[in-house]
Amino acid sequence: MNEIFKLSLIFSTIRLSTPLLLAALGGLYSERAGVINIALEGLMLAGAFTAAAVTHYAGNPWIGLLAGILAGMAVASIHAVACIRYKADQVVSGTAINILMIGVPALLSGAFFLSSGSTPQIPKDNLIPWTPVVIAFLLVPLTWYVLYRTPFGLRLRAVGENPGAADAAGVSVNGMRYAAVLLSGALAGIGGAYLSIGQSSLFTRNMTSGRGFIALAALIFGKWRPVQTMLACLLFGFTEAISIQLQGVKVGGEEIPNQFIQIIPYVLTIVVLAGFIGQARAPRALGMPYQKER
Amino acid sequence: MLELREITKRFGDVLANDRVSVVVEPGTIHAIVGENGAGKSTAMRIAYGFYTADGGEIVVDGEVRKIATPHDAIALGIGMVHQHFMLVDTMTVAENIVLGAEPGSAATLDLQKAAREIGALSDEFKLSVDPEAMVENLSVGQQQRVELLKALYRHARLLILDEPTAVLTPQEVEEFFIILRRMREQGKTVVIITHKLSEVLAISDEVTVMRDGRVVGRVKTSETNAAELARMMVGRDVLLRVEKPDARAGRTVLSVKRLTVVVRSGGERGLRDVSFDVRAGEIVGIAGVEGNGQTELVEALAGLVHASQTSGAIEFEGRDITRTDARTRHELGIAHIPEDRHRRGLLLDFDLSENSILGVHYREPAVSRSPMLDTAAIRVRALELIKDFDVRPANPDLPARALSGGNQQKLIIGREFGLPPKLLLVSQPTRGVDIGAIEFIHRKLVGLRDEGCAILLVSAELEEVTALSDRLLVIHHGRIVAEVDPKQTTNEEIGLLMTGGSKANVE
Amino acid sequence: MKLLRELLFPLVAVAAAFVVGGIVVLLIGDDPIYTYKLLIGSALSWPDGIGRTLFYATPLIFTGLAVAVAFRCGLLNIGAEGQLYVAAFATAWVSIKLGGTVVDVFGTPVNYSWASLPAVLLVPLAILTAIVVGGAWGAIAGYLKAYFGAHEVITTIMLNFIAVALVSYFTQYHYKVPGDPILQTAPIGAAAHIPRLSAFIPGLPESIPLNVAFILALLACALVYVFLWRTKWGYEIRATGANPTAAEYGGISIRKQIVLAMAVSGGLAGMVGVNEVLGYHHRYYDSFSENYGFTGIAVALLGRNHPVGIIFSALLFGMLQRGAIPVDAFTEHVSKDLVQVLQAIVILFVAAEAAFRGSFGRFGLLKRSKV
Amino acid sequence: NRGTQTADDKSKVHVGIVFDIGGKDDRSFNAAAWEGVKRAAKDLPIVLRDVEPGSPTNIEPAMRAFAERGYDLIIGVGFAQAPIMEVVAKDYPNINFAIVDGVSQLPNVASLVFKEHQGSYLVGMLAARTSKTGTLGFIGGMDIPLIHRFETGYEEGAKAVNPQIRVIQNFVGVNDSAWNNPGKGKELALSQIGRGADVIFTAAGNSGLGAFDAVEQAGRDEQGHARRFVIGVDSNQNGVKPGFVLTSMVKRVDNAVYNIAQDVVNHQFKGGFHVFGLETDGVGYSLDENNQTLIPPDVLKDVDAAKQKIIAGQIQVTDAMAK
Ligand SMILES: Nc1ncnc2c1ncn2[C@@H]1O[C@H](COP(=O)(O)OP(=O)(O)OP(=O)(O)O)[C@@H](O)[C@H]1O
Ligand SMILES: Nc1ncnc2c1ncn2[C@@H]1O[C@H](COP(=O)(O)OP(=O)(O)OP(=O)(O)O)[C@@H](O)[C@H]1O
Ligand SMILES: [Mg+2]
Ligand SMILES: [Mg+2]
Repeated sequence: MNEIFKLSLIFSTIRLSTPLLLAALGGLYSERAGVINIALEGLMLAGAFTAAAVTHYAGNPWIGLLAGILAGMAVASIHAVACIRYKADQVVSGTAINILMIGVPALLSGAFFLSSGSTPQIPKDNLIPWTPVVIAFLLVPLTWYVLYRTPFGLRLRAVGENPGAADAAGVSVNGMRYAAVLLSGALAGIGGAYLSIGQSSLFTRNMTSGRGFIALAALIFGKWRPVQTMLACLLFGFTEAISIQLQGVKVGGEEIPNQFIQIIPYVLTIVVLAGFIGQARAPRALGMPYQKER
Repeated sequence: MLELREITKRFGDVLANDRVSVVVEPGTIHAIVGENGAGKSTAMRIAYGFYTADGGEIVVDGEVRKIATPHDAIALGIGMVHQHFMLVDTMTVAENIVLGAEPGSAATLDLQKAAREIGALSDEFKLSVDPEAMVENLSVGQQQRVELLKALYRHARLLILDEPTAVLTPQEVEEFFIILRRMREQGKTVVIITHKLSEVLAISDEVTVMRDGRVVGRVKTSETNAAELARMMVGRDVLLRVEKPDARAGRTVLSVKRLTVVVRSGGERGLRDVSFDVRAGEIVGIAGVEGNGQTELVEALAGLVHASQTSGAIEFEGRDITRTDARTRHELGIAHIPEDRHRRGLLLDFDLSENSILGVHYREPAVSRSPMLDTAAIRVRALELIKDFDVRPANPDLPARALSGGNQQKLIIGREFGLPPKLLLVSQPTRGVDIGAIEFIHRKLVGLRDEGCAILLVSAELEEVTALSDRLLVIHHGRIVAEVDPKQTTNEEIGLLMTGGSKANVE
Repeated sequence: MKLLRELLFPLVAVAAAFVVGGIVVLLIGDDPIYTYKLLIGSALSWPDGIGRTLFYATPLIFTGLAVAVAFRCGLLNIGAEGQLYVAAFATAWVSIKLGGTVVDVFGTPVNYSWASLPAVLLVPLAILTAIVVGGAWGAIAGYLKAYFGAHEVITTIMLNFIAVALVSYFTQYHYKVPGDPILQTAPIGAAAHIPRLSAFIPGLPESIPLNVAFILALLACALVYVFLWRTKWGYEIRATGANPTAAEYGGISIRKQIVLAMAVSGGLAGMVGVNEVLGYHHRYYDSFSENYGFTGIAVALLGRNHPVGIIFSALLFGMLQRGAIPVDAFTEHVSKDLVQVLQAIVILFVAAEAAFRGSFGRFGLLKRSKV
Repeated sequence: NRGTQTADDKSKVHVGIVFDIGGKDDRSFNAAAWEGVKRAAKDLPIVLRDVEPGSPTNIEPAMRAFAERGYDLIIGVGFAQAPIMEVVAKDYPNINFAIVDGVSQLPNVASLVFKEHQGSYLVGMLAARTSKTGTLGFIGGMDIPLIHRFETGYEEGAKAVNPQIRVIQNFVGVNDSAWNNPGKGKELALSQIGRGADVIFTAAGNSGLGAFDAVEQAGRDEQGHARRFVIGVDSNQNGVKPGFVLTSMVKRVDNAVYNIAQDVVNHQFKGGFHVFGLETDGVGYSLDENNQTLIPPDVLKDVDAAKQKIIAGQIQVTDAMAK
């Protein structure tokens, strides 16, 4: 048993937390501004596919990363326009984007790389295994600072709490929301890029496998605050790391079936949501389009 | 300083502003008066860039200006304090004040500097508030000061105040007027919206009167009087006294004993140790500044507060109903006209028939053979209700959303009267309702009382509670601080009690 | 007139989706006209196209109804996918345990059952199992929302993962025929099979798996209509969705309605198991669902959360699914994922429009949710 | 979906292939099948079209799409397609079908099966001979019988060399996304490396590529030799990360489908079993310029001796699927 608890577990936890953290911080900006972002999964997929495809063609992961960020923002802008301009229900719009992003990368991959299942593999020299990790963890204090120590952050929070008040104070509610949703697309895009050109070396169909949703859960668990959200992401990363280490380990002579180990993060998410979130209060205007009579 | 020329604004079928022209001279306090719905707020919101006018123009300091957003208005030195405060509850006073006009660079928010500036401003205008305090922990009066500071912080030269006194007690109103006069002395211009004539006469230099979306008059305050203004406002002579015979109170229907309600979030609010009785055939009024526990009281009596948040006892016709749910209480004969008809009272997307059975939808006659709804019977009843309570338009298939506020209110009242109730809990029965409907509703309430129903009435309109009630309880900080005879007590005395002054002080 | 208006927006949304999809097809280097001809032509040919379109529409009607019932209560049930998996497994389990001797994948007769019930008992029992188990799985999310405030969108997604893992565990370790390379259970008893419609419709070949479940789906539409608009329970669910605070005021327990709505929703999703297990695979087959649960969201939205609308939109999505593979096979570059893109665009258009009309109600639960 | 809409030459033999979940570019199992049909399309008068179904539900429609249009040969890749092919093939007795990894008794279906356990045994021996730590790794996609056939063969081969050797086995997931999760594959490999494994055999489709990244990340020692090795599967994956891939357990799916297509063109199609084992080089390990230096000649000699013994029946490798 104790061979499990080693330094490698810590690294594994950090690696597995990174995409969650990037997406969750993205979600944080969007949700603090009042726009539910259940589309994180789709935004990550956009980033993952684009980063892999562009890195393959350009032979340069930095261009790939940038492309991943832009792709995340582009898809986020669909969510933004639907929710902000057309006042679509934010959960439904997010769900649509998630479905869209299962389809689009596969469609493009099929068209460009002859297989809708995966993109070509990228050589090791063109991978960026650590940069996104560093970015993710640096973003935590940065996000804290932006949120609580800059005019932008003040406005962002105001828009998510009481858009009417922000509007009356001369803040452009929709402008702030567009900025926030685009920012969330950028960060989720980095998270996706990390999956395809950091953690592994290609894009495969639906490769996020639910990470966007776990990130959202982490954001809620972290009560929409950057540091707590990071801790939540580390917790989820840790459960996943442990679940990997636990595979094949015998407990009382019996091997724990794989399936039971794999559902640990999901069960944990539910337990956390149901049990621990308790008094957490979402940004008050979360989910409500700002409708101003004209 | 500010001039509106021929401003027109339509909301769907409602012509809210019809070629409205207002001239506000610099350095004056200008009052805009009019009844509910006259279009006062709309006109001023257009001046502040909150709404866009369909026609007309805005002139600031002699120049025609385009004010498309509040941002434009702020840049022109216009500030506005809205009828419903525009504050972010979860932020501090300082954060609220600087929001949108932050000191420091884009990369840093210099709240220290802000606090200093706010301090200077509060000294200048004697508007003391703690910049570090969380807005949600402030009293309404303090929140209003924050709103004023917000405008001043943005160097507003013109302040538009939309019904600033509605939430204040008479004493607070006095203090507030002192502040306004001080502002005038400092060279600021003030527009104050109100429909209380006494206030107009006390504070303003000039008055613009509005009715039905139009400006019907503009006079110097020194050259007019209350009667003239009232006639302009209403277009006829007004009589806002409710004619009612003395109550013949019978047995005790409701007995509240040491009722306490704890509100989970929101610090001070709640209800503490409240005891009183309501007897059959009387109207007991609750007077108090909004947010002093009235909502909690009514909701607790209606069974809408979770048992874990309450202590004490509620007896109805001698039976302890403290632990029963809303449905049981309704079945026992407790009807409830809620304070917010959109939040509680109606299913806006449901049609009138469907709304007419809310609360009795599961039993005779809405349901004939369990569990099917008897749509024919429901329709017949809805048509009856619509007729008896003069709900217009008289079409049971319309969604409730399509009705005006007054008609929505009549629908709710009709539904609750049809229970029929032994005890009626009624909150803000005439809020946002036109004069005709107010009279109708008042008559209905008195009629119900005379049939022997016990009525508990909560209203923010002091005039209304004093006129309708047979007994009046004053609530302050969640406690009943006094019981007074509405016929024997002046509004000033009640006002003092509402702010926490003792009864001894009054006598 | 009113009907026309109701129909207009969905039609516009579909048309818009096809236009956007066509542009995508053009951009990736194929002919949109040819592609759509393949898509629609394959779906509307008789009997193969139409028969299979209806077969694919069947689960979508169920999941569409499931999503719609939850929607009417102000809830977004993204968990239909998990609900239909557990329900399908349970249905298979009952039909194996009470279905008598079967012939396994190797052609040998085996008996995994405790009893051998006749079809008149077994089929209703198996259907009931699907409804109850799907409903129970749905009710978990309802319960978590009602009593712990856990948002149903997150919990249902998590429950989907858990459902998939659990049924895969049981299939693999307990109910698979030893030696069968495929992750599927033993076959169900023949008494549990429900007839294919080819038995009743001349000209429909037996190879078309369209079965009695389709009739059940239409029946479910009628029942859901009556339930929502003609019973006191439906009134309470809709009132909760339209304005929970007003519902509470009207003596309705919001918590109970949330649990009830999720249970009914899950039960409807569970009916997919009837189509797939009793009507088609005749066993529990791992990963059988082609995202039926998620597509149900699109079906419900496009169908305006109304049973009649759902029938039409399920048919449309059934067509798309039927046409997807021919498109994949016989175009140059386009893969079947085009269909997913079309679906997503439809949802986006409809969503933006639904909010415009305020169809969730001003105080709907959805808008207050803490995601 | 390679094919043209206009030039549909009726005189040619029409071949439709339905891939497995991973998609044709998994550089492994599907890639081998794709390689085979592509070669056939180049050499022979064939019109080739393909579908990547992406999920099991699309398999039947895919086969029927070809069958309805009168294709001459329909190839299904992956064991999961077998029962579906049975159903479809029954409806179209005049069309030839071939199923890779699956079994059918129908006369118009050719079952192309491989003795993966035999090939796995040999790479197990190679792994054990290469391992310095005495710990090996195995990463499977899903925990299913076919994958256990790889695992047991591998373990038996390793134990034949070193009875004390330990094999850590992990599976990527529980549903078909398990074949498409390279990130998880990499984490599993890193965890195995952390626990001492120095040769890792993958049978996990695209997910296995994560293990390739993991051993590459472990780097090389002072002499420039890889510290950790991976063993590829199905296709010859030696070139994916040269120097880090000890060998690949090749499964000549390419040859199998090429031959069946050729049979159809030559009107020589035969249904029933087509078994590919060591004796026909249908399975085996790959040796090329990428890994020549990694395996000493004496090891090769021993492994080849074992191969002969297996062919001769002197060594019986357990077939986990026969259990
Ligand atoms: N956003 C809106 N949408 C539709 N109608 C509106 C809107 N705002 C105001 N109205 C309508 O316009 C008319 C004028 O309203 P306004 O709020 O300006 O009146 P007011 O004089 O401020 O009344 P009060 O004393 O109640 O504040 C009313 O009939 C009102 O119902
Ligand atoms: N925000 C609004 N949006 C749409 N219609 C409105 C709005 N506010 C008021 N109206 C409409 O204006 C008409 C009369 O308004 P009135 O002010 O009496 O409504 P109300 O319900 O009292 O509103 P409030 O409570 O905001 O004052 C009604 O038809 C009402 O529906
Ligand atoms: Mg007003
Ligand atoms: Mg009003």
